[in-house]
Amino acid sequence: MAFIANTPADQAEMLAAIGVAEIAELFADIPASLRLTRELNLPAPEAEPILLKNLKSLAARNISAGEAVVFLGAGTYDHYVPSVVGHILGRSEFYTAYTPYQAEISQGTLQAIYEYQTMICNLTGLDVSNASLYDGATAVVEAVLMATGATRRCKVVVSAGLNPEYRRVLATYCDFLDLQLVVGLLSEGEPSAEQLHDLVDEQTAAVIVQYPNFFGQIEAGIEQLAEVAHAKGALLICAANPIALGLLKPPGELGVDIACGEGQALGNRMAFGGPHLGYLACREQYLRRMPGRIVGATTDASGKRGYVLTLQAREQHIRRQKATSNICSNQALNALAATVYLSLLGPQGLAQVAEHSVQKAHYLYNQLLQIEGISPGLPGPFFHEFTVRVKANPEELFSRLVEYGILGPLPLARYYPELSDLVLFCVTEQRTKEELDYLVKVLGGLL
Amino acid sequence: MAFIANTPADQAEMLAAIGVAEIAELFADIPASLRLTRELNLPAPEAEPILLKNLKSLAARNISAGEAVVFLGAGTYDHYVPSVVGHILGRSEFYTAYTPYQAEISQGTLQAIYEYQTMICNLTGLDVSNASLYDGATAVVEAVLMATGATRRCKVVVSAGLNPEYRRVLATYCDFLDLQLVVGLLSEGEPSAEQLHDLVDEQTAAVIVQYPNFFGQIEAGIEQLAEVAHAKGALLICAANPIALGLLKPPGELGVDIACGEGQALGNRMAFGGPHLGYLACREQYLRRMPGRIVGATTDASGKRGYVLTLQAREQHIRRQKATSNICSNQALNALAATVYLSLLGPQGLAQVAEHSVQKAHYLYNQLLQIEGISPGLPGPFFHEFTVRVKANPEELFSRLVEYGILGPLPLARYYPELSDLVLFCVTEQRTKEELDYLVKVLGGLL
Amino acid sequence: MRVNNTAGVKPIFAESVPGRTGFSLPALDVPSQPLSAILPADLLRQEPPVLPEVSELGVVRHFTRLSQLNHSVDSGFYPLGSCTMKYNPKINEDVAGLDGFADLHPLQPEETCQGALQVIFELEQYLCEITGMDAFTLQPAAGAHGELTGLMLIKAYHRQRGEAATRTEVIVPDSAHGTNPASAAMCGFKVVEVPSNERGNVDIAALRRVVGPQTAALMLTNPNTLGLFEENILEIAEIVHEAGGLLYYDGANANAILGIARPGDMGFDVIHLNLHKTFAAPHGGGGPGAGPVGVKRALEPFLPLPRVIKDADSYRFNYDLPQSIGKVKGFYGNFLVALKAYTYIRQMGAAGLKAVAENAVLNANYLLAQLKDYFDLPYPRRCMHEFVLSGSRQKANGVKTLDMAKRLLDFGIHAPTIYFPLIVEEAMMIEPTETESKQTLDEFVQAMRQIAREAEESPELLQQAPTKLPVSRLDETAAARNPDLRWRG
Amino acid sequence: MRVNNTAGVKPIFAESVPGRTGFSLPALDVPSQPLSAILPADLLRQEPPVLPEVSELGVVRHFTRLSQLNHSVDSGFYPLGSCTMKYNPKINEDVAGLDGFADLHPLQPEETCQGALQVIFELEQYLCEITGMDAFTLQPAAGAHGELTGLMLIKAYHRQRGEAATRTEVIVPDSAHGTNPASAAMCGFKVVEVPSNERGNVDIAALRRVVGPQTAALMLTNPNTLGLFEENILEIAEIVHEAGGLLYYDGANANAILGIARPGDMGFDVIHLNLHKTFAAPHGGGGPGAGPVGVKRALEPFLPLPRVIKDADSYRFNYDLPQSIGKVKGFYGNFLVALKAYTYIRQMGAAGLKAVAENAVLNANYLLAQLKDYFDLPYPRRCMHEFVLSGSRQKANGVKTLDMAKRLLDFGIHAPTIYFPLIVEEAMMIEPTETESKQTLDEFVQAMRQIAREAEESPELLQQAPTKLPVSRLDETAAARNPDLRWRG
Ligand SMILES: Cc1ncc(COP(=O)(O)O)c(C=O)c1O
Ligand SMILES: Cc1ncc(COP(=O)(O)O)c(C=O)c1O
Repeated sequence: MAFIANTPADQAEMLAAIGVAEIAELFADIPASLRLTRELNLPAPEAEPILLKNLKSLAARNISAGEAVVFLGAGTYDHYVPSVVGHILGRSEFYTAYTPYQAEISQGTLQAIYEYQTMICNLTGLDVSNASLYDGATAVVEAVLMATGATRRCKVVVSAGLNPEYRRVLATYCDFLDLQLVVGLLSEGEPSAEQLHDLVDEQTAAVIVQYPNFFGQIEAGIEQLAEVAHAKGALLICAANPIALGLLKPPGELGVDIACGEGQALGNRMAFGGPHLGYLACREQYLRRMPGRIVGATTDASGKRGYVLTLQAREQHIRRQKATSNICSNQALNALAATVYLSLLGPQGLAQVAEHSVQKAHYLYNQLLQIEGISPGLPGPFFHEFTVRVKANPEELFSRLVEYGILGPLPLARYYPELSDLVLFCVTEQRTKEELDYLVKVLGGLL
Repeated sequence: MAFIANTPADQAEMLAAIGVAEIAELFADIPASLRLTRELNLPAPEAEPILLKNLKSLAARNISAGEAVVFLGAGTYDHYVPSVVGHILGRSEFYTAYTPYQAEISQGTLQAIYEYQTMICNLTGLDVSNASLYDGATAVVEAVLMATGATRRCKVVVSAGLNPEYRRVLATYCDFLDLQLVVGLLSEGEPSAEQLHDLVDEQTAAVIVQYPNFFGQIEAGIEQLAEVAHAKGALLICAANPIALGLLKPPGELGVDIACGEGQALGNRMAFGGPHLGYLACREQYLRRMPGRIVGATTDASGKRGYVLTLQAREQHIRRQKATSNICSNQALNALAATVYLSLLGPQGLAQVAEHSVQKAHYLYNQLLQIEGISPGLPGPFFHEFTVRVKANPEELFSRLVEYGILGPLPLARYYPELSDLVLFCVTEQRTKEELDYLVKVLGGLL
Repeated sequence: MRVNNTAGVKPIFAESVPGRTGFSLPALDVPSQPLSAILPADLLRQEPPVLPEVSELGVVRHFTRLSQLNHSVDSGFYPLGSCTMKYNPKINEDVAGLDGFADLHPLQPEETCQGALQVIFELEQYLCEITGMDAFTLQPAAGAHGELTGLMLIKAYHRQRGEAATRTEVIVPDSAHGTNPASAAMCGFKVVEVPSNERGNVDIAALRRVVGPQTAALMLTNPNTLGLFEENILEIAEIVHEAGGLLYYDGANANAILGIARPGDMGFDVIHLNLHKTFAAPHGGGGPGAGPVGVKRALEPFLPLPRVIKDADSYRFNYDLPQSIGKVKGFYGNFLVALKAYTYIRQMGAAGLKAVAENAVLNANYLLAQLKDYFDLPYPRRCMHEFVLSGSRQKANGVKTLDMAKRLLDFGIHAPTIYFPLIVEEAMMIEPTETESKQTLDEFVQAMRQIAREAEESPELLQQAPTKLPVSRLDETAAARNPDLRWRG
Repeated sequence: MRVNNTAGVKPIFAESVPGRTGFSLPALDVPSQPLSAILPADLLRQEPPVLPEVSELGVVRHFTRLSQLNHSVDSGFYPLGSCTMKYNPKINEDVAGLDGFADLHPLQPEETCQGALQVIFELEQYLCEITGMDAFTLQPAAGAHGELTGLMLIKAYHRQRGEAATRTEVIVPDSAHGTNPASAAMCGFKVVEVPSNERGNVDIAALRRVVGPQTAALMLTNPNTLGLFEENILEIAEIVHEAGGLLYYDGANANAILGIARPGDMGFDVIHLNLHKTFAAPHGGGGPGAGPVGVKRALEPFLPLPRVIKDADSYRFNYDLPQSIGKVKGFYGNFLVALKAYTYIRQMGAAGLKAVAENAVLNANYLLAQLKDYFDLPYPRRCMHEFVLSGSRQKANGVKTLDMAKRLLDFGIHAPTIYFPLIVEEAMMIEPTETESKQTLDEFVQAMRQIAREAEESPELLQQAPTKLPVSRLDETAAARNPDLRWRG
């Protein structure tokens, strides 16, 4: 068997060394009544050549981004992943290593994380970053837990413009962790001072906004919100799109205390939703409340620079029930993808990817509005996603467009029943003018 | 620019250090009349994302083995290439290295070649192997040159059963190197003693046979041929299919002096014909006539085992016009694929791949003969290729079958005008019974 | 290759040169507008973010060199207990890299992702059969995430029965992994620790003492983190169930029992598996993992949404699950990790999985037999897929387990898990996995015996280890005292 | 990772254990017959071939470890003169790995491989434009193979003119690469060497002396292997052409002139290119390469068959070429290597290729400027993409160029090409390529200057080098004296 090294002769020698007659004896501690007396009922084993064939045909039952024109975004983005990213991730010294517990033999992973942390800090304008979390949604949850811990309060005020997928996850956690979730704010323009004061009170641990928000809007007033929140002793949490941070002011400059969110857009394939990575950065003062791994630089016995996992006293394997979080495995390889991606692009490349996405989104928006049957959706400036109102059933449209090789736009009623005639378009730098014009033509015919 | 590291600032500093004002000055030695005053007329540069898209669509204009059922062989075989092979070849320490001139910093490549040489010797039953040649055809040429050099004769007798692709290449070389090529022998059964004596004379440097031959036949009489050849002072060269050597007696045991041929079947993708690898092994006495690189084991200053390129005095960079061959770059990475492949399979795996291919070929042969319109081709035992006679125009059949997703069988008239109603089928271990039965059904309908 | 004198790899920021890049985009092919006309001017960055400016070769070389500073399964033995560092088949990587899986948007229409839905549906079924559970969710991203999800399910169950307010305690053995108490606390439970007895099992008497109407659940790893099978599992299940509590199974050690025994049959109500351990998905230097959660029928209604269901020949998502706890992660979990596990199970089949457990246990017992005379063995029993030695004997000579771990690195072997479980002094937890050969195990035995000898004869050799790696022993205390967590140039 | 004390990697045969395997096949699904019934019994093997028996992990680990013993472009600077060890873009590997290219049978119907034929057709066109030639063949597998092919074409040309019998000599400068005379000899020509003058150019007077009616061709590398542009190329072309000979261009150094000048314009009649040098295809640790040959119109009829031609919108092979020399390699050359070059050219475009030459030459001249005071410079001229230093100054102190080369390895830098060209005593031929940054060049300069210093101050350091690699200096003499060319257990 290719994956099991022992031959019958090896087994015999080893059994002799152990002093038992057969392997079954090694399982003697398992009560007899529990020992399976039948084979598991699983499909017959498939040798690699057949297995690969079968899995290729399963894959062929999906329509991948390369086979269609994708206008879906909503938190998972069809940005180009440079070839180099896959080649580096394919180095088995990275992907077949465990968490770098033994620092001296894991400097590759550790230094890469240190570089990742630096990039996340520089992008968000905040002081410290961890080594990654499961995804954008759970990163928001962890940010909330930092805030509730820091403030010892349990009310959380969330913008309706926060990705509903994140809000759903947050709702689950709040439910079980006895936190109070209030959804309100923004999404239809700037909130008034009163509205803010009504929502954010002395029980509020945190206010959460998204930047740009789920609808693609770049909301004004984050700084103002920070002031209100801080005045009430609450923290401001911002789920920011890291690609947008190539062009937009970093959350740290807007008064945000914790920036967090989904890092998929940075060099990770869409992968049907995962694995991706949650990132989280915060002001120095909250460092010891951060969940997850953190890497720090240090020196070895001879004074040479090196890296280690640090501040582990926050973590579950040391602190157990008093840990800042239960997270153990994270999304290290996805964070490596983000690190390689940002290294390739540099500041200019990132700004370009952001700008091309923005320009193309605006081109499409303008073209779409020429179509009878399409009218503006939510107001205000937007990044690379936008909403429009369609004179058609959005779900039916969604299905019809598949026939034309088009995936999207997303019917918003799925998440916002009240926005039943709105759809959400996303345009990344990958969409060509030809594709955009094609979409406009097809939609013109359908509406 | 992603592949050019110098920034304008770097360039300025470097020009200053050199003491010139601009790059153009560095080209001053090129006569002005030769300096291009226009841009090359090439397609506009394509950034990676577009480039990849375009090349994927070019690839999609081909029908690959995975999308069709392949019955083509004739020297290039659709054997399964285990996943591990690609992963090892994808390690950039292997593929971005040059020929291992500096042994101490190239032990990986050197040891792998040493292991390759050992495997080739063990497969062929011969004493020494080189590090690879360009392909099967040129390996046969090089073997002939060894023989003409060793015998100082210039007549070469070739079996008509030697792959015509090899024979064509050999013919070109013989033409320009003033060697006399005689095609005859075998292919329609064992030659008589007289026939042999007629063909092989005192001018004969070498006799070349293929094992199994181009038609898939396993010719009897190689040992007898060796005797005749040796009696006349000629060498016997055998182009053997290395997969077949998992089951068949090694050429070395049949009296062959030089075994050579195509190694593609060992873990190399079909690749539209290349890059593949030519292998070559011979009796010890011809070692110093071998073309190409050879790796030998040695020790370092502290007595530790290590590997170096050796016997370089045969080679062009030392011997120049007196070298055994002009070959410099070879097919090292393809030889590495073969080494990884054979390491994964081991003797049993190789025998299994061979046996499955043989069994499936025989199953198909028997099924085909049930079809009205198909009758036996050339006689005698065969390996995983065989000929049959079809009541149809083979070229038309070849084209028609494409519509059914079937590639092959090969019309033999392409190479043997006299065999105008014969076609050549190849069946590897990859073909399933379902595919074989499908072919039989389709052919039954067409004939 | 790494040359011994290498002065480390500079942080990539230190390799940066203004204006250099490793990437280029196609030219913008739509009419463009000034950014200030479409984006709020006051929200535009004043300064570009500080990111490295490096050529493509620069990036490739930097990360290639970094990779060369790592130990990994592919480069050497990795007997890190509890982590199941088995070989990760290459074919799994190929499958997960197919565009038809890797380039799917999670929100694309169901009819355009039937292959992916089928993988999810079938993998859940396989995991049910392997574990004896009734239903699975693939949503949790890792083991700890699975634990938290499982505890939410347990809470939901108690809520439904109106007992949530009273059942506030989760019992955790003292040998448990840190994530167990952490997850319980995170989910709002009080953690009650139960001690182990001298055989390394849960102390039944102690368990009886802490169990009661306040008990929400007992979390158990079986085999436990000592590598020992909980012999009294049936009795334990009875005790907890009788008190109205549920049994949670931490599946990190499921490699030992594949095809041999099933947590579902042992009485566990909720379990998680670590696909990145038992099912051969690589660990990625820290992740991604996947921690699917399985439940008995009674808890199925609470599973996270959506679930994949099969209608005739097609698959779809079901979001209509009124009792569901909701979502615990975006979308459907770490899909590509699940895909690797799926591929693995299809390749192994039932007989293959059983052989995994058998050989994992055989390898561990072989190592135990070869090492038990050289180190203290706190629980002198047959082990399952891993076992725990104590370094107390060596400690007496001034050599800590940490020193021995560091010395092992010099042999090109990863250290075992150390100082865990907490109940063993100077613990070394050794898990060879089934993919290692007897020859590799023998080399490890030699190294460990040599280290035992060195601990007696030349303790300073160990205290100064490692000496043959790119860096010598790193100062963790200094790192924590003066955190340097990002490059500042 | 490689640990310093690693005792080397055992030959894989030494890791073999009977019965172990790293592969499994699906069960045979057709009725099977005894092998002896279908294969000639007397030709069946008595003994299976000795091949390693290793698990999949065993194989992966073995070759992963071997890889770690290699230097490579991806891990460090590789200034190996004449070899153009530039960065190999990763996208090229991806493209060459596409099933639609890699899984094509060379004999499949033309209508099923239009994409591949288009690549061949267009690449030939691009190469014509880049070099100023009229037609190309992609069939030769490497540079040397291209030379031989080119010489066959030249012979065919002279044959057609009835001069083959008299034109029996090929002139080769003394600076030429060994493949040039070897190829000429292999093709049945007499090799006549022409010396270089004090500027490193062909000595024109000497050339005139050896040229004549017996001259079949002159083979020239330009820039030559001294890294110098042959200033009198137009005069040389005239001399040779006037004598009725042809001009052959060894394109190994074409990286220096991309988009700047073209061999076709210089008067060359036949050329080869090394796609694995100039066009960024990786060298694979020794190959595969590709050595396409380009010719002027007069020689086109002789090109190897088949050629790809375009009919309206489709491509097909043309085998109907009565004057063709025939085939020089199976099928159509190293197709996937050609595909990488195609991808590279499409990504670079005209401006990109010109920038390649400019920066390659800039980098070389920069290094030359930084090093010329530390080593002897036999030809004190501006260089092109590479240059040759002499170690004679150091030799005087007992330090050979070989010692300096070995010492360089200790810095994690590959040595330059040494002892070539033969006309420079203790030669070191340095080619940085355009993909290296000034920072890397500066590190190299530092290392070289330190070595120059060490050569004066502590020659033994160099004579004993390398000391920081997995092996110290290997005994090549012993290897050649007692050849050990295979593992015998
Ligand atoms: C026993 C045990 N439980 C839980 C976990 C947590 O799993 P994960 O790291 O996937 O969150 C681990 C991982 O180390 C473990 O060993
Ligand atoms: C100048 C020169 N000519 C010819 C060759 C031969 O090329 P190849 O190795 O591809 O056969 C080389 C390669 O080293 C070379 O440098």
